[in-house]
Order: sequence, then C-alpha cells, then structure tokens
Amino acid sequence: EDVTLTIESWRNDDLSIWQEKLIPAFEAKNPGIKVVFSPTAPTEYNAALNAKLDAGSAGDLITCRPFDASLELYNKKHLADLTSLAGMENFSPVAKSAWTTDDGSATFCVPMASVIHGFIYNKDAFDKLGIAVPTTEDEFFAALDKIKADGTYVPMAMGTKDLWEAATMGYQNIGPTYWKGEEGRAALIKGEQKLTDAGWVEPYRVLAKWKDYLGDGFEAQTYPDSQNLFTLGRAAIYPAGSWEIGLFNSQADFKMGAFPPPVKAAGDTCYISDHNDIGVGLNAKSAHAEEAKKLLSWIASPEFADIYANSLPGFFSLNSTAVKMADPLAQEFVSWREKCKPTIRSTYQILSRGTPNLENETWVESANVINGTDTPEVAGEKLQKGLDSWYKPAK
Amino acid sequence: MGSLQLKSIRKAFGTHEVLKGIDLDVTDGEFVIFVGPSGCGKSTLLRVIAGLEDATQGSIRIDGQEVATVPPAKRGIAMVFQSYALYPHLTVKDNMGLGLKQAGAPAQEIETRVSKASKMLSLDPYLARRPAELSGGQRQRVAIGRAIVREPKLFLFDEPLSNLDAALRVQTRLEIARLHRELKATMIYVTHDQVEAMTLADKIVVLSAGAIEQVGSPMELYNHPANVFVAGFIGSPQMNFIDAGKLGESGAKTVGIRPEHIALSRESGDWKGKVVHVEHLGADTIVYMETEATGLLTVRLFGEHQYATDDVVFATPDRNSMHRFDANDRAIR
Amino acid sequence: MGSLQLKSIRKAFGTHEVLKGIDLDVTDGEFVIFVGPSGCGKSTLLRVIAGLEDATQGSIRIDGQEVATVPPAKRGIAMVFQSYALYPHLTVKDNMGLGLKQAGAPAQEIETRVSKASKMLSLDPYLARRPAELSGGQRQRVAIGRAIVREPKLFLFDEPLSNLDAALRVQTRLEIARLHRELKATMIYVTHDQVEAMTLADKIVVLSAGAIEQVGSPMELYNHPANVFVAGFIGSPQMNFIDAGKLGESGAKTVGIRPEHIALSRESGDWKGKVVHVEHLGADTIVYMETEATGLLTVRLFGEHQYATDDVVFATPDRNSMHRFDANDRAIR
Amino acid sequence: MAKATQSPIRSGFVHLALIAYTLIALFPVFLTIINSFKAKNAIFREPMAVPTPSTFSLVGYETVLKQGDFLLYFQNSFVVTVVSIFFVLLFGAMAAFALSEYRFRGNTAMGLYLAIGIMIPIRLGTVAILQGMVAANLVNTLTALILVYTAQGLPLAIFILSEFMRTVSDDLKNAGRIDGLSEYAIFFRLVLPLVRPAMATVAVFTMIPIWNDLWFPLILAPGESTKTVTLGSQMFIGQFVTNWNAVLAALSLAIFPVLVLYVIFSRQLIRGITAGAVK
Amino acid sequence: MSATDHSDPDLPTIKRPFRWHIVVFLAPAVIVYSAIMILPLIETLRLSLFNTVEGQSVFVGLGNFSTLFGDDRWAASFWNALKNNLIFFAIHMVVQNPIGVALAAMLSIPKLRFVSFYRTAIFLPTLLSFVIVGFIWKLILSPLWGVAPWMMDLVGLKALFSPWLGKPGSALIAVSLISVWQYVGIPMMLIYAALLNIPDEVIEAAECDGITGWSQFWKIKLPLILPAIGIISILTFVGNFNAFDLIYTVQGALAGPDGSTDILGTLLYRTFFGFQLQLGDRSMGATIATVMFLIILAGVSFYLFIIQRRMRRYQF
Ligand SMILES: Nc1ncnc2c1ncn2[C@@H]1O[C@H](COP(=O)(O)OP(=O)(O)OP(=O)(O)O)[C@@H](O)[C@H]1O
Ligand SMILES: Nc1ncnc2c1ncn2[C@@H]1O[C@H](COP(=O)(O)OP(=O)(O)OP(=O)(O)O)[C@@H](O)[C@H]1O
Ligand SMILES: [Mg+2]
Ligand SMILES: [Mg+2]
Repeated sequence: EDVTLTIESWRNDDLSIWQEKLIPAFEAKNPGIKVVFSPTAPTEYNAALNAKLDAGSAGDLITCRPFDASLELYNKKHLADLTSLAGMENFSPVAKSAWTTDDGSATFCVPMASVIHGFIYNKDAFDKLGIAVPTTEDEFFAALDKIKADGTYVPMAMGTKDLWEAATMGYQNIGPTYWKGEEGRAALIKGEQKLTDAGWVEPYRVLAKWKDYLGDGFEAQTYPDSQNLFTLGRAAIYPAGSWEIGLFNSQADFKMGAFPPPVKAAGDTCYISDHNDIGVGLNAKSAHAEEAKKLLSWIASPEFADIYANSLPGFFSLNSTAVKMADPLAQEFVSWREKCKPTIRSTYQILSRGTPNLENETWVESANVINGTDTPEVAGEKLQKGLDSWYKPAK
Repeated sequence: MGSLQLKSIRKAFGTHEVLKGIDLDVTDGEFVIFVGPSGCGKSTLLRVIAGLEDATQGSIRIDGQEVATVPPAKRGIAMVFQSYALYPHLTVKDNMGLGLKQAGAPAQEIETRVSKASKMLSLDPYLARRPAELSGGQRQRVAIGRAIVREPKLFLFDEPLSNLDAALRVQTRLEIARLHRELKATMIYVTHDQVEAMTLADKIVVLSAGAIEQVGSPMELYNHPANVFVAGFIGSPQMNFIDAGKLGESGAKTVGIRPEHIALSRESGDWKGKVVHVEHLGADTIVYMETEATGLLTVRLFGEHQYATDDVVFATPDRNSMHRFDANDRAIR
Repeated sequence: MGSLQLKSIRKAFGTHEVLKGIDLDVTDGEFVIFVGPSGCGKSTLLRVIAGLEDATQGSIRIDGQEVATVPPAKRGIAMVFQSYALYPHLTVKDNMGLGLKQAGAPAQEIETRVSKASKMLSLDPYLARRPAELSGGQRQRVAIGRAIVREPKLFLFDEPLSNLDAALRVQTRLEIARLHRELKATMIYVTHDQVEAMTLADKIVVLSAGAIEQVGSPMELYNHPANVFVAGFIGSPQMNFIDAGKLGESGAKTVGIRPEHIALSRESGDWKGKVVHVEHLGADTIVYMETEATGLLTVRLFGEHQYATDDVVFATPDRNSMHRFDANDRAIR
Repeated sequence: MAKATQSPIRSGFVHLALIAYTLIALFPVFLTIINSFKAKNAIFREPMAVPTPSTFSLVGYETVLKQGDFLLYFQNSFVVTVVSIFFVLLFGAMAAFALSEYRFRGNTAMGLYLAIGIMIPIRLGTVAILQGMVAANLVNTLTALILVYTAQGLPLAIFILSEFMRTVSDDLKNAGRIDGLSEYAIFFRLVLPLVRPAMATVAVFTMIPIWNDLWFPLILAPGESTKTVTLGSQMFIGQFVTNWNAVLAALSLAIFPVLVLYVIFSRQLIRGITAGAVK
Repeated sequence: MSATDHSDPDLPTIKRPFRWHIVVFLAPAVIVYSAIMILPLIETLRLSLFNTVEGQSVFVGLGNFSTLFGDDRWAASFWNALKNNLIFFAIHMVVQNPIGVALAAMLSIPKLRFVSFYRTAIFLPTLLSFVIVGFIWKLILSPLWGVAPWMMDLVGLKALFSPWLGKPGSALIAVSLISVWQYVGIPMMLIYAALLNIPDEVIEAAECDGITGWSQFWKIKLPLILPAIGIISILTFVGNFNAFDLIYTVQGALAGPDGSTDILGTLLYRTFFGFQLQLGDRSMGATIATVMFLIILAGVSFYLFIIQRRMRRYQF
C-alpha cells in the first residue's frame, strides 16, 4: 500500500514544477511513497492552513513562511522539531535562522529558497536611450529623468494598489542601503534605533520621489499590471524580486538586465535584501512522519537544490552546496551576494508578532508615502507608534 | 348514518365570542340550510362541524359518536368551500380522485367513482383540464364532484353558488337537489340566497350574531316567522313593518305584511297613498308607495302593471297574512 | 356632453376574436346596460371604451370626437371596477380626491366635491378609514364615489354589485338609480343580474359571443325578444320553448311562453300533464310539469299553491304572450 | 391602429433606459468573453475590439483545459450545488410550513432562532465546523460541503418561504384535510407544488453563494478529487495571474454553468401557478 | 342568552392531542442548522470572553471588549471600519435600491417586450462569483488596460478619469458601486415580484383617474411596494454589514489604500484568520464578530419592531 504525502503550499505558481520535475524525481527513488503538491492561493494560505492545523486536517508537509508565522506554528506544536533531521547539516545557521527558535535550540523547517531584491531593466530601452546602468542614487534618478523626458517608456513599473508591492519592491528593496542592513535591523530589534530615525525615514523620502516616474494611475495599478507593463516592453525599470525572473524570461521579448539597489554615493557599501522566503516543515500530527522525513531529507539534499533553483530561476537555494545556475539573470542576482552585504526584510523577525502588525503597517505606509497621502516623517512616526504599543525590546 | 347533534357549541376567537351556544339536531338524510346576515357565524359553525376549527366548548356527535377530538379526515364528511379550493396543480380527475387515492382505494375503484360523479355533473369533457382552464360554473361542479366521490355521511356546503351568474346558479341548484335525492346523504348548506334556501331546504336554521333565531321548514319560516328578525330576513323584497299603534291594533307593537300580500287598486282600498317609485321586472312589478297610515310600503304585483310615480293608489293588505309582533319583537301566534 | 358612438369595434386577443364588430349609439344621459353570458365580451367592450384596451379595429367617438388614440385619463370617463380597485394605502377621502388632486384642482374645490359625494353615498363616517377597514358594501360605495367626484361625462360600471349580498345589493342599486337621476350623466353598466338590468336600464344591450343580439328598453326585450337567445336570456326562470310542430302551429319553428304567462288548474286547460317538481318560494311557486304536447314546462305562480309531485294538472298559456320564432331562431312579429 | 394604452414615445424611452442598463450589466461580461478569444497583445492593445482573424486565439482555453481536471471540478460543483439546494429547499420548506401553518407555543421564538443565521457569517464557525468534520471523517468529501451549505442556506430559505407559504389559501389546505390527507400529504402534495415560484427564488438565492464560494472548498475539501470549479479557477488566477488569456478563458468558462442553472430555475420564477385555485 | 354566561361545567373545554408532525417538520432543519451553524458560531462567540495569556486560554470577561473600544489602535480601526461600512451601506441604499426599483418599475410595464431578456441580463452580474467580478472590474478600471479611460474619452470626459480604486478618497465609493452593479438584480427581482402583485385593476383605475406615468409610480405603486422595499432594505443592511468577499478580492485583505475601504468584514477576517505575517487572533476576532452581530441584531430589531410594525401591508 502506497503512502500518500500531501504538501501544503502557497506557491501555486510552482505546481507544474513539482508535478513535472520534483515529485517524479523523488518518487523514482522512493517507491511506495506518493506525493501530492496541494497549493492554496497565497492570500488565503495562512488563514486556511491555520484552520486546518487547528482541526487536524492539514497535509503532512507544511510550506513555512519565514520567521514568526512559522515559529508560532511550532510553538503551538503544529510543526515537528526537525533539528536532527538528516540533511539539516547542509544548511548554514544563517539559512536556518528564519525557522529556528529565538534561543536557537530547535529548527523546525528545512530552508528551501531565498529571494533577492533589486531592479530589472529593459536592456533594449537603456541601449536605445544611451543610459548606463546606474549605481548611485543620483545616477538612478538621472536615468529616470532621461527616460521620462524621452517619453517612449514609462520610467518605472510599480503600482501601489496592492500595497505590498510598494513595501516589498520599494521600501525593503532600497531600505537596507540606508539603515545599513543587518546592523540597522538588529538595532531596531534591540530598541536602539527607532523607525523615526534617519536611516529608516530616508528610504521613504526616496520612495516619495518615485511617484513622478510611475505610470499614469499607478494608484490603481496592481502587481500583475506592473508585471505586464514591464514585460510588454512599455516600462524601462522594474523594482523586482528575484522570483520574477522565470516569468519575465518567458514573457518578455526584449533583453533584460539587473542592478542592485543604488548606493548613496559612489564607493559606499551596497546592501541587498536576500530574504529567506520558503521552508518546509513537518506537520506534527502527520500519520506518516517517517515517510515525510524521507521527503524532507531529500528536499535538504543538493539534488533537490539543483533541480529547484534551475527550474525556478530567482529562487535561490539556501543549501551550502553551491548550485550552478544556467540563467544569466539569476546568476546576476546571486552574484551580488559577493559584493554587497545581505540582510533580511526588516519587519519579518520578531517585530511583526503583535498587533498592530508592523509588516502590514509598512505596506500601508509605503503606499501612502508614494501616493503622497503621508509624508515620510509621518509614516515613520505612525509605524513607530504602532510598534511601541506592544513591542517592549529587552534593553 | 349521517345524523348530527350539536350541543351548546361555543366558539370564541380570543375574547370575541362568535358562536354563543348552538344546539341543533339534524337527522339522517336531512337537507339543512343555515342563513343569516354576514358575519353571524355561519361559516364558523360549519368549520367547527368539519373539525377545521376547534369549538371552545360543547359537544358534536356524528351518528351518535362524539367527534370533538377526531381530525377532519376521520369524520366522514365532505365539504364544498365557498372559494372552491380546488387543487390548482391537479387535473379535474385528480382533484376528484386525490382523497380516495390518499385513502388507498384501488385504482379501479377510484376510476369508477370519479367517472360516475363526472357523469352526474356533466364534467366528462373536462376531466383532463386543470382548474385554471375551467369556467366558474365548471369549477363549482368539480368542487362538488370532489365531495361526492368520497361518498361521505355528511356534506357541508359553504355558499357554494354565491359567485355564479343567474343561469348557472339555477342549473347548479337543480343538480344539488338531484344529488340530495339520489345520494340520500345529510347535507348542511350555507347560503344568503333566498331562492336557494326556500327551494332546497328541508329545514332552515336562521342565525343571528352567533345564536339560532329559529329553526323550521321553509314555508314555516315564511308563514310563521318567530320574530321580527326572521320575518324581515326571509322574503324579498322585505316584509313591510308597520307600527301597530298607527293601525289601531292593540295587543301588538308591530304589524308585518309581505309585499306580495298587498293588493293595489286605483279606485279603492284600505290605505290611500302615492306611488314613489316603480320597478318593472317583467314578470313582477314592485311598487313603492307612501301612505299616511303606514309610511313607506313595498307592494309586489304579479306581471306587468302600468303604475307611474305620483299616481294615487289604494293598498289593501290580506288580513289573513298579517304578522303581529310584541314589544320584544316576538311573534304573537 | 356624454354621448358615445361605437362603430364596428373589433377586438382580438391573438387569433381569438372577442368582439366581432360592435355598433352602438348611446345618447347623452342614457343608462345603458350590457348583459350576456359569461365570456361574451362585456368587460372587454367596456375596457375598449375606457381606453384600457386598444380595439383591433373600429372607431369610438365620445361627444362626437374620435378617441382611439386618446389615453384613458383624457377621455372624460370614470370607471367602477368589478373588484372595486380602491387604492389600498389611501383613506376613503384620498381615494376619492386623488384624481382631482392629480388634475390640479384647488384644495377647496376637492373638499367640496368629496364631501358632496360622501354625503350622497352616506360615507361621511368612514372618510378617514382605509379600504381594508370597510365592509364590502362600503367599499363599493367608495368606488362609486371615486367615480362621481370627477364628474365625468361617462360612467362605466363593470358588474359593480356582484360581490354584495342580497340586502346590500338592493340598497346600492337604489343609490345608483338616484345617482343617475341626480347627475344626469351617461352610464354604461355591465351586470348579470336580471333584476338590476330590468330596474336600472333605459336601454339593455344583449351580447352573445362578441356580437350584439338586441338593443332595447327592458320591457321591449321582455315583451319582444328579437330571437331565441334574447328570449331565453331575459327572464327567470327561463322562457319555455316548445317545438311549434307539436302545437300544430305553422309558420314558426319554435314557440316560446314565459313561466309566468301560464295558468294552472286541476280541472281543465289546454295542456294536460303531470307535476314533476315543485319549488315553494313563499311569494311564488314554481311548478315543473311534463305534458305530452310540450315536454317539460316551467310554470310560475304568484303566492303559495299546494301542488305536489305527480299531481295531474292542466296548463293554459296566455295566447297573447306567446312568442313565435322562425327556423333561424328569429322572432316572428 | 394607434394605441391609447401605450404611448410609443414612452415605451421608447423605457426601452432605451433598459437597454442602457443592460449594456452596463453585460459589458464586463462581454469584455471578458471577447478578450478570452484574443491573443495576448491584442488583449492589451485593443481591449474593446472583437476578435478578428489576426487577433483570434484559443491559447487561453488550451492552457485552461490542459491544467487540472476542469470537467471534474464542474461535476463537483454541480453535485454540491444541486444537492445542497435540494436539502435547503426540502428542509427549509418543511420548517417554513411548520412555522407558517401551525400556531404552537414557541413559534415566534423558533422563527427568531432560525433567523439568527442570516445575521452572522457562517465563516466564523469555520474552526468548529472543521473540527466536527474531522471528527466525522468527512474532510475532503463533498458531503462536508453539502452539510455546510445546507445549514448556511436554511435561514434565508425559511425566512422567504414562510412569507410565501402564508399566502397559500387556508381553504385549500382545509379541503385537503377534509379529503383525508395527512399533514405530510398536505405539505408534499398541495403546498409544495403551489409555492414552486418561491422555491425557485430561494433556489437562485441559495445557488449563488454556494456556486461562488471559495472558502469552504478551500478548508473542507481542497483535495484534487473534490475541488470545485470556483476553487479551481481561483487557483488558476493565482497561478497565471499575468496570463490574461488563461484567466479570461477560465472566467468565461465559469460563467456558463451558473447561467444555465439560473435559466432552469427562472422558468419558475416570479409567476405563480395558483390561477384557478380559488375564485 | 348573553355573551357573559360562559362555561357549562359538565362540558369540558376540548384538548387536542400532541401534534407530532410539527416536530417532524421542524426537526431536520433545526438539527442541521443547530449542529453546523449555531453550535460552531456559539463556540466562536464564546471565544470573545476568553483570551490567551501566556499560552493559556483564560476567561477575561468583557476584557476583550474594553480592549477593542479602549485601546486607541483597536478603536481607531474599529470605528474606521464601522464608518466605512455605514458609507458602504448608505451607497447601496441610495444607489442600488433606487436603481433596482426603477428597473423593476420599467420591467413591470404591461405588454413590454423582451422583458425576460432584460431581466436575465440585469440579473447576470448577481450570478457571477466575486473572483470574476473583482478581476473584471479591476481590469476595467485599470489605468493601464485603458477600457475605462477609453470609454470616458468617447463621451469627452477623459479628463475626469482617475485611478479611483487606488485613491483613498474614491476607492470606497468605487468598490461600493461595483457591489451595486453586482447586486442590483436582487432588489430588482423582489420589487418586480411585488409590482406584479399589484392588481391590474388598481393600476387601470389610476389610469382612468388620470394618474399616469411618474405620478402613478409615486402615488400608487410606491406605497404599495413599501413592505417589499422594507425587506430589501433589511436584507441590504444585513448583507452589507456581513460583506467581505468583494472588498477582499478587489482591494485585498488590508482593504487599502490606507484602510479607506476597510469594513467590518475585512477587519474581522484579518483579525480572526490573520494575514500575511499577522497571526490570527481568535479572541479579538470573536470580539469583533460579537460586536458585528450586535450591530446587525440592533438593526434588524429596529426594523422588525419599529419600522415593520408601522408599515401597512395591503391585501389585494
Ligand atoms: N380567525 C378569526 N379570528 C377572529 N375573528 C374571526 C375569525 N374568523 C371569523 N371571525 C369573526 O367571526 C365572525 C363570524 O364569522 P363567519 O365567517 O362565521 O361569518 P359568516 O356568517 O360566515 O359570514 P358571511 O356570510 O359573511 O360569510 C365574524 O365577525 C368574523 O369577523
Ligand atoms: N387578455 C386576454 N387574453 C386572451 N383572451 C382574453 C383576454 N381577456 C379576455 N379574454 C377572452 O375574451 C373573452 C371575453 O372576455 P370578457 O372578460 O370580456 O368577458 P365578459 O363578458 O366580461 O365575461 P364575464 O361575465 O365572465 O365577466 C373571454 O372568452 C376571455 O377568455
Ligand atoms: Mg361565511
Ligand atoms: Mg367581465
């Protein structure tokens, strides 16, 4: 009798890759185990998963959001402890940090992928207008001005309708440059810095300037709108997450390039957001824990990392074994790891544990700043006030 | 089978007492008609007999057996509703057969009984139609047919002909009379039509405000009304009521004389008066006249008569047909 | 004001022709009554006159003016519907006044006219009530009142009394007669009640299957029906029709004699027969008898008579009141 | 012949207004359907144009039909919707009959109790419902969905049906009683057929949220074999959010079954069949 | 005999046997409804009296409520959602129901042709799922795809176009109007049925009385369909205060921009089930749900006991 394992996930985009590549590869090696990849739309994933876990009807393997969301599940004993899982040794502590308890004693998800932020640009457009790839803030805005003056292209494809686009592609993308990556993030968690400090407000000031370079009616522009705007060749620059690469490769019929967030002045250290995004955990109530662990160990293996990262360019393996990637754009993204300091998104660890939720607030405020609803200073104050209402950093 | 005894039946809706103690004996095979003004409780009484409404108090016996707690379906009655109440989604045939089918009668039996009833009521051509496709008279007959096929001990009819036109009415009335003769069932019938009441009834029950005023055969009520109410209610046009004092009669308060019991002449008579209005009905002529002795007087003459408004005429009552009533409005015999 | 000419009015619903060419002249102030069997097109004709239904063909003139394209509101008519059709959400007063208000009459004027009408119809105590709080007869009067206050040239009544009980009916009928006298308006009235038709009409129009059978005064129709249909339709109980051949009459196919024009005797008479059924109505007695010469014969006698089933009796028709009809059912004058 | 009852100008205006609104109502649907048949560039460049030979493309439909077992999803949706409607109508009508026909102690209270469900979204009870379904071993079965939808549809059905049942002539029911029909027979043989239009209305009102529900299929029956078409197409949108051909094709496909169901019920809608029951 | 001399002592008042069929008729609905709807809901609402303190669920009485109304943050989001919800409801009342009534009035004109086509067409949006409605309207209103600007250009109003869904000032109105577009079929259907219920004769009497066209509608028809309008209002009220899906699909769970489209339903969803990094807070969610329930109950009671009592129903 075959055992069937079900994987819960919000990555419905990955459905075909699982079905066509990953699952056959695993099943070939593990006769008697069948795997079903059962994704839920990302917006409903948390709510649906929590309900199912509470009722005990969730799948065997749970795709883990990074940091607190999964930690909560572990604390509630919905996720099993995987510290001693075979294959876990393939990951560095940094890679595991997103799914490890605060005290570092237990790891409960196998790290799967991270994503890197940056800007993708239309090479054809840059060539036509004679623009060089910008490396500093000034160059960046000069480039935007030039594109705008020309008028053929919308300078930058981003909308604020979906809120998160403004926060993730905007604030978290360029922000680390100003708050100095891990340094600022750690200080914030310790309570040594506040969101009203210059390092945290400055990115908002920059974002506010973006407004003039966005397409008409960007306030109602949704994320897919932005993607389409860019892939149809109507926009020159796209503030991106590396996960776009796969889709853009298939849809755009022009050459693309990428550059990391510009620094303030030439020669400054560059920072990138290299965010641990996806992990896989084991449902503590799974009836087939043994088989599930086999699958998890396989997911922790270099073999999986290779298939996964190459099928989904832009999702970078967290495995210590280096993965050779064929995609040039993905390679470009991952190459920044060498020259820039990586950090994770500022709101994900610890700071979004309470109500109001800092991540959600950041979405709203980032959109507000770009829309001109709030000034950068007001945005910072609002966020800090919300954080203060529940977060008491241990001094 | 088919006798009915009502004993001090009372029925109140909330605090409003609609039936105030009705006692009535109906023997097997009798045709009893309830008449009375609108709202006097006729329908309510019928519904109590049928078991559709629980009496507040009193006892109902059908064939000597107390039925107060017996549901309508088990009382062995059939009722024809004033509103027909046909099943709109069923054909004529099914309308008639449903009760039997429900009782589990064999299909053969249902077939026979329905076709017998439909023949009796000349409904054969319409058996496959639905109520909406029938004329008023036909619907009425279906309602009656539905009652017949069940061959009940007791029929209850609530103003079954009230909305039919004159011709249909006469025709259907005759059918009901024939039915009564043929089935020999007991029938209780509510109507406000004088002609129906007079022609169909073995016994008429006159109700007023929830109480029985008089029970008797049609001619008894016509000739010997027990009180002013019954005298005025039975007969159309209404009986003339004259203050006895004006006529010099002693020992009575009111004297009644029916319009058809007054003779009219241009030459001489008891009461002299002037014609106020004349109605020519063809077969009859109704003369409304004003006399000094009696006030307004209605006179009904057979055939056509050429009286005109303002003619001076003399009216002579048939002294033998006069009715005398005392101060309590009771008839003096 | 108030005359009406109809010229070859035809009306079809789909392929079904309901009115088959109606020609009619109504002069100012006339009271015209439409009678006819159910479904013959009376209501349809009324609705065509009112403009609620478009005629398929023909011309309608009110006061000499063609109105085919004039909407109902502008035809200067008022209609009283069989179902009253009161506005359920308005008080009696507002029901009556709404039309005037809509026409922009000054409040003072409305007040006067409504109060005049309500006085005429004895509706004063009910002015503030809504239709649901009125009895049938009162509602009927409100419907009439609503028509009156507009002082139209032409009144249309569609079986306005059909839902009233006997007593109310008589009373309301007298009110309408008075109204006609006082307002001197033209009235067109549909009814299936013989008495109403005979007492109210200046002119009766007998319709059958969408065509006019005869037009004439009530007594004209009663005494000189143009054909078998009219003879049978006017008068209740119906006229007796006898095969002329059986009576030895030549030159006619059918002979008609009304029940009230036959005398009965136990001793002697023209036709010998046996009593089949007797109905005692108090004021009248209806004897149904079977004779060899005539078949079933209905005889209506004034007052009470003690005939019984199976009695042998002799009937003698009043030769002067006999009606003769040819092979086409037309009266022979 | 000219018409006295209808002025052509007035009815012209009425048609104009109705056509205008009909356009507003249909325009988005129309837009979806025409664009689902176009190539991607054409969708973007000329959203308003009908497909021409040069822009016509079925690629959206091909993508949809390749992905997932849409036929099975349709079947699941149909089963769930139809069976739920059946139970809602049956149980709802029975309860409405009891409430409207009989006077018993607690009648009003029962009516209010049954109406509470109109006021709180059943979604709030998700966790307890899911726990119950897990306990009853009904997760990933259509039965679970049917149970939930039946419970969810009952309050409104009872509310509407009991209003309508009050209009069924008492005489008719009493005629049945005298004819020897039991209370059950009266309900099934007389009352139910007579409130068919109301049942159709309730069926339509019940059908819409069931067919379009995303939440409970997601929670109770997300398995491949029990997936409903709405869940299927929602996942599709998630997966191909920028592939407008596929999304528009999926949406177009999802419109038709519900339209068909509506047309089936709407024959009964509005007009009664009580004509001729009473005079 | 008078009405006062009641009761004959020897004739007892009549008792009827227990009517089991009532139980049978009610049982299936009550059982299914109670087990699957009421019990879970009670279970949920019960949570509003509990909260998690140090991992343990403890009884806190009305503590959650005082948090909801006392805590600035909670109170601000709650009042914001309530305010938006009231606007949402008001827009439905002044736009959806009048349009529904107007459409029904036009459809009920006797002898009008193509009525069933119009009726089906206008009802079609009601049949569509939120997924479809949200997606289509986002596209149409998208400045990028250009359908809306293009259409406004046709009538020379292009200058008036703006990205409505993305502006805090107009987003709520835009979403409300989409919801109106979707749901106008329901008032239309119910009013249409009510209008058909008015006897032809009453309308014809009005025609004869010279009351035609608009004044006929205002003076005759409208008063007669008031009870139906009442029912629609209450269904709209309940529906609007429970609304969630449309805003969720069009504007996302955060109901942006800047919470300007956040209504009680979306607030409840976010709080109860959580969203993105925000974890679901069952207790506070249940608290909001309880408050929503009380608001709706108050509205419904107001309708049942104040409005409906005063409203006359007419039998025709
Ligand atoms: N369900 C009820 N609740 C309260 N009162 C009622 C009810 N049914 C009847 N009544 C009242 O009881 C009285 C008698 O009604 P019933 O129907 O028996 O009169 P009726 O004699 O049949 O009159 P009609 O000749 O008009 O049919 C009336 O005054 C009526 O208002
Ligand atoms: N709207 C309609 N569509 C089709 N046929 C109709 C319509 N209205 C009336 N008829 C038919 O036209 C004929 C005449 O109807 P009308 O109402 O004029 O009869 P009537 O003389 O008033 O009868 P009654 O005395 O029963 O009221 C009937 O056969 C009827 O079936
Ligand atoms: Mg009665
Ligand atoms: Mg008629």
